Amino acid sequence: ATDCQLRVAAAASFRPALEALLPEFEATAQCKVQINSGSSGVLYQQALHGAPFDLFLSADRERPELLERQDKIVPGSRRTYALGLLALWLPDSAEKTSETIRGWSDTIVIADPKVAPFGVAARQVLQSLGLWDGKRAQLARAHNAGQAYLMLDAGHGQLGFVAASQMVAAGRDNYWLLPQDLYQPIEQQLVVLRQSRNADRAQALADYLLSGAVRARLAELGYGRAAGEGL
Amino acid sequence: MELTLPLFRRAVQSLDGDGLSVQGLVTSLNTDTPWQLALPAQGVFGFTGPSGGGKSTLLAALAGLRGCTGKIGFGNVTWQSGKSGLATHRRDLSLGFQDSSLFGGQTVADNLALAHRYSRRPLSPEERAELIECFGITPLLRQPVELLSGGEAQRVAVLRQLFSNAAVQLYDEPLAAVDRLQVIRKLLPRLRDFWARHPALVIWTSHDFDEIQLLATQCLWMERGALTGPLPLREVTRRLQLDSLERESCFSRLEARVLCQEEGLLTLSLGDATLYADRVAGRYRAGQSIAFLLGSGDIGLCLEQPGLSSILNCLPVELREIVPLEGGRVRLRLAAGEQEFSADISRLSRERLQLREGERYYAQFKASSLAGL
Amino acid sequence: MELTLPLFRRAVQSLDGDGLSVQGLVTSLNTDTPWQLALPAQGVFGFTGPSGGGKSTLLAALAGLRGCTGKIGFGNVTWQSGKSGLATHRRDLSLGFQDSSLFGGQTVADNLALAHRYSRRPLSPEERAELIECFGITPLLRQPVELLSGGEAQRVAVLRQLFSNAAVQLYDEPLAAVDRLQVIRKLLPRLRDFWARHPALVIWTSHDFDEIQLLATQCLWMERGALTGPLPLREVTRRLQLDSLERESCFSRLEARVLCQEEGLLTLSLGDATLYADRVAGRYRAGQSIAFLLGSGDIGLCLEQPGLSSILNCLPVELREIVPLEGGRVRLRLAAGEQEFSADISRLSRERLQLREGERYYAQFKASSLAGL
Amino acid sequence: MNPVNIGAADLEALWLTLRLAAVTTLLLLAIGVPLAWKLSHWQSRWRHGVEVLITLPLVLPPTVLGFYLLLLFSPNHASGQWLAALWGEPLVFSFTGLVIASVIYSLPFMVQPLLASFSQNGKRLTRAAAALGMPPHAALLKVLLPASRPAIVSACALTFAHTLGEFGVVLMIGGAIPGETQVVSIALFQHVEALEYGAAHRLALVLLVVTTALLLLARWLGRAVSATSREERFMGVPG
Amino acid sequence: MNPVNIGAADLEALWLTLRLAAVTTLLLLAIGVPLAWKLSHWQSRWRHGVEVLITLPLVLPPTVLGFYLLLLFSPNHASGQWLAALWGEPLVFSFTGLVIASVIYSLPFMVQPLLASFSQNGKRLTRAAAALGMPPHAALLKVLLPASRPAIVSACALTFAHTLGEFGVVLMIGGAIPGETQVVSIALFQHVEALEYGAAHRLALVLLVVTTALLLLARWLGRAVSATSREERFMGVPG
Ligand SMILES: Nc1ncnc2c1ncn2[C@@H]1O[C@H](COP(=O)(O)OP(=O)(O)OP(=O)(O)O)[C@@H](O)[C@H]1O
Ligand SMILES: Nc1ncnc2c1ncn2[C@@H]1O[C@H](COP(=O)(O)OP(=O)(O)OP(=O)(O)O)[C@@H](O)[C@H]1O
Ligand SMILES: [Mg+2]
Ligand SMILES: [Mg+2]
Repeated sequence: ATDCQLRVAAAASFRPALEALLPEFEATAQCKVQINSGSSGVLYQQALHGAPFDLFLSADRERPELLERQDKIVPGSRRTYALGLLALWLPDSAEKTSETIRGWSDTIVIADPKVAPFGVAARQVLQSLGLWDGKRAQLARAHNAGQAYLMLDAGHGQLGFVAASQMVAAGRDNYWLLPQDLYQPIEQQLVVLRQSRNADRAQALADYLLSGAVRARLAELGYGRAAGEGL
Repeated sequence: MELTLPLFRRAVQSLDGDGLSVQGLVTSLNTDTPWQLALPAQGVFGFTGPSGGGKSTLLAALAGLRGCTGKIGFGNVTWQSGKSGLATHRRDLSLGFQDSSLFGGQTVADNLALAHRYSRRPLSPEERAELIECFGITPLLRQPVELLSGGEAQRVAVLRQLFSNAAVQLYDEPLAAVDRLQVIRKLLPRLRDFWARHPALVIWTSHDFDEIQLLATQCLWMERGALTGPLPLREVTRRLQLDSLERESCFSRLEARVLCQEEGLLTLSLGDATLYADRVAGRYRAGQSIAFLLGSGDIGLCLEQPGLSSILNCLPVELREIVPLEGGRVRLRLAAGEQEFSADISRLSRERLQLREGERYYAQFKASSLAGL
Repeated sequence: MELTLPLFRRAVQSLDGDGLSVQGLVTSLNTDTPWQLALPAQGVFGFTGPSGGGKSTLLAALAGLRGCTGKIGFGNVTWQSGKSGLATHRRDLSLGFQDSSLFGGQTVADNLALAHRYSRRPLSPEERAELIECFGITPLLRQPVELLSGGEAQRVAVLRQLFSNAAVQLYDEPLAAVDRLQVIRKLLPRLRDFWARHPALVIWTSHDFDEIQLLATQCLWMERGALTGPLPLREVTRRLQLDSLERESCFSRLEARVLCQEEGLLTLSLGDATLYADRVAGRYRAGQSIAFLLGSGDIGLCLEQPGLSSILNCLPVELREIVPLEGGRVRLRLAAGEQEFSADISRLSRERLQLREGERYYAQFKASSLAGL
Repeated sequence: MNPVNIGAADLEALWLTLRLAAVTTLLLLAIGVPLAWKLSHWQSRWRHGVEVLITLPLVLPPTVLGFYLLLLFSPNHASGQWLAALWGEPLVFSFTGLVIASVIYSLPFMVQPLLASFSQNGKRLTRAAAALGMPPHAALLKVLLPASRPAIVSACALTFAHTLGEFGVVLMIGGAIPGETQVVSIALFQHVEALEYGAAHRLALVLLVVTTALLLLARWLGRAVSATSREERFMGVPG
Repeated sequence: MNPVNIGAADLEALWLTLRLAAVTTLLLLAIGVPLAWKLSHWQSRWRHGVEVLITLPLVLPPTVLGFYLLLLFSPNHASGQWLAALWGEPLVFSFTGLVIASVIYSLPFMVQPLLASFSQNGKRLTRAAAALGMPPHAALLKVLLPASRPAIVSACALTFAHTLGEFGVVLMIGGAIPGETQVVSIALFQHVEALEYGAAHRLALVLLVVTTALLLLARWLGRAVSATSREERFMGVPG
């Protein structure tokens, strides 16, 4: 029915992927989906304070968990829909090894570890390599992964941590997909919100996003496979 | 049954009653000398005094536009009592500021229309048109007020106040920037006529004593925060002199009876003497008693009845007193019958004529010296 | 070798040369009647005419503050040529606006200090102090200009312009809001003295003809955008009368030679006659030639030399012309030697004395009638 | 979703933004004029305090201001329940909510210029009006406003422009629902975030052109009377 | 990372912000006063255009403005290379870069109030000054500025407040380097995002209190002369 309408709150970084995936769902489920994208932190606040979202696709797992704890979601709807993968933006000539970071004496752009999940992951990488304390002075903190990408794209830095999905979306290949043992993969979770007036459809969309076909597409788009189904 | 008036016309306040009474009015200027004033509900009063004396301050206080304490009442309405006062727009008055204060961003016509619209006693369209014409404003109606010349702005401001036609009209040096000729020949006569038709209490501030003399018979005087008045004009002239005894002439007020008035010449009798006046604006009946002013500088003194001269008036007088003035002059106090007046002559004349107090002489003055008729 | 001057003192422009010359000056007001004017480099000139005539417009155009085209030059400097002109502050002039335009947000002292600081010919500290005192500004020095009364503001504005002491000084109704007494007794004499000591070209705009007569010997006239002048004052009086023959008295200018000055009394000789003046402010040398004003209303005419009278002056005259005035009066054009002057008498006197043109009479007037000394 | 021309969603956002800015400006005019007038007359020691208070919406980062508004409007709190009951619908994520937020956020832009203008010549004009028997509201409407035309135009232009560019507050309490709460500033930001630079440049250009045209129009309508004086016409200076 | 009191990092951010706001305000004063003065005298048809141009930084969402600044400063483009060469160090991520961005962003806040004030009485005063032989710069400094004190205070207060609250631009080109580019608004936003509400509330409160105090101080310093008139003292109205 055409009167079916869903509002999805999606992390800004996931928006391009979502836009690629949705048409198929809209066609089969006969339902229009509106994307409301933004920073996960902001979306969380909004969901908490009465925003009319049906589904919340966060860029982390912390905020969905919080919503669950505050009893704002349909019980059992919290699932990991993708793994965010960290990529290292490199100069074209540079080698794709940790030595490049070690020997780098210029600015390193990262997302702010204080607020951005990709920033936390980047810190973990540096810590694993034992470089965190040594390289700290060289770090230029962008607010989030998106802005880190904009920085690098505008040339304000030649080396930096970004999301792999961004590199794929932009069709660039000057990156090194960091080994997943250097950081805790970024679990991106979704929840169906309790205040949804259309919880069935929302659940259907969630199921679609968790389906095998979609997971395969996501891998092409620069996301990792979740370690296991669900939690 | 009452007719419904348009909303913006507030009830017209009765004009009879006690007039304006000011008791113990204190502003920041006159903390030691509270102002007292009692004026009738109708009449035109001049207002003058040295620059910086406090005239504008008093007018603003009367209008409730300046912090003051004391009591002000008009008719049976209390305007101010202690620190609290009626809002300016609720007082049946209008105040024209020294700087015209036209409403910017609007045309002359807009300014006049606003005054008319909020008037308590609006004028008829004919009268408005006629006033606009008389004040020479017709060609300026569509002009933005910012572009008016100094004198034009003042004329518009006065006109605006006439359109408002309040019960109490306060004017603060309203025509100081208009050429005298226009003021004396056109504006002042028209103003006299206006207030004759629309009686009001008018306080007319000016540094031009001629202007005051042509409009008013009494005058307020403000000097260094001290208010006196209403005084007869003569008294004000005296004040203008006290400050400067050597100054010009002083005017004395004399009364006489009308014998007849022929075209341009008024014949009067004062005691046994016949007097002639040839600068006369009013119309008088035979037998009527009238007052006129005589300037002390316009009078000459002779020992004997003088021969044929264009100086028409010759009045037998008794010399009562001789007061020396600064600058080689003396002032004589003369009496014609019961009436006293002053004449100023040079010390040289006094010596030549060997004048003595108590003796009788002849006072000679021109027909044009009789002022205020 | 040249001394270095403080940066802000610009070079003093030479005062000799051709004076001010204005050729074909056109503003929005007088598109059809371009203004022509030629004035010497020194001297005081009155400037008057009906309200809205264009006086302020001319002054602003001279100062380069108003769109105009034409040619203005002063000395050997071109101020305006065609559409392009020298910036105002580069012209060696000062202009006082009709609305005083004091610098807000500052005290009176600040305002005066700025004028002094940017003066091309700064006054000495003593002279400044003396001027401030004479203008009655001393108690106001620390006052913010916003709080000044109308007359106080005008006095500060004039003082500011004196401190600036420019070669060309334009005044636009500068003392209209100051009481006449102060103007006539203190300010005008001080101004005359100032310009005697610091020669400059002064244009003094005023609606008060007395003021102009006390300062200037010549006058510019502006009426409906048409500029005439400089005219002798007599001519201006005539213009003022033409418009209103019945108007009060007119003043005539007469010249005489000083015989002696004793305390309070000045003795003059005019032709064969001796004249006395007893209201004299200035100091004069014996033998000096001086000018004074005689009001037409102050003169009486006699057939014979009158007897002893306090009217000290008696001048043999020839009656040249009799002009009837409105209101039962006539104006006589009299000649004493080469000098002409007017006297107003009543028609009755004229008939009684059977006055005829061409005959000789005696003009009688008081010692106090000689004005402007 | 990589339009060659400006997309339908962007057009919708543009239209919504203009509506929001217009409504906000009008509302603020209605609020700001009397407020500035009262303030300019207020002779109390509190006046400075209130003036600073009006400036404060500027001090908080818009997102934080939005956050506090979000808390205020939240159905989890009494305030939000009360407001929703009053209004009949929740304020978060609605056009009404956006308008309220914009009004609060842009308040200083309207009030400050008006206050400055009113303080400079308001007293003199109000006195002159009262001295002709005009009651205060008439003095404001018929005397002060016509005389303050340039200040009003300037205040409205600032308010309008600022509402157009408003971002943080709207993002917080409005989100980005196309056609309802997605204003141009958010659409533009999202284009940048999504690396759609072409769309971003185009939208920015359209926004700038439209705004410039509107602001020029406003100035032209509100130009001061004296600008058309005889003298300026004489000198060939264009009005 | 959940301080009971306001943390050292927040204090540092506060101090940085105040410095940034002060520097920006001073710079803008130096730029805005002559600019507004020139504009207020400019009798050309272009004047309206330039006035609108100055308003435009308001129209673009701050983040987008920041994005364009990012492009402008970019070493990939000639402009950025030139600027970096001129300045000797990259502008992005530096205090200098923040100052430049703030100056651009807050320009309208300084210029508009000044322009309004200068247009209202600037012409009259400048003429009066010129008519006493004062050259234009003296007229501006010694006559116009003292007379426009209230407008200047108001403009500075607006600029200062707006720079304090600035967020988007700084976020874009400054990032959040503590002590160099992390300003309060960003710290505050990060507290909110990191769900550290307590710290957010405290920091917001400190920011508001400090700003209020500063703004009140500015007003007190810049109060109009006439506020201390004899009359007001007489009526017991506090200055
Ligand atoms: N608000 C004020 N605060 C302090 N002093 C003031 C204030 N207003 C006026 N004054 C002073 O009070 C005195 C009286 O001023 P006022 O304007 O009443 O004089 P005035 O008689 O109207 O003079 P003028 O004839 O020059 O207009 C002046 O010395 C003036 O400087
Ligand atoms: N900028 C302007 N644009 C159009 N008309 C103007 C402008 N300025 C003045 N006027 C008009 O030009 C005429 C002359 O004005 P001006 O101020 O020069 O007269 P004035 O002789 O100084 O008069 P007053 O004695 O009343 O001061 C007036 O009618 C006035 O309305
Ligand atoms: Mg006064
Ligand atoms: Mg004039």
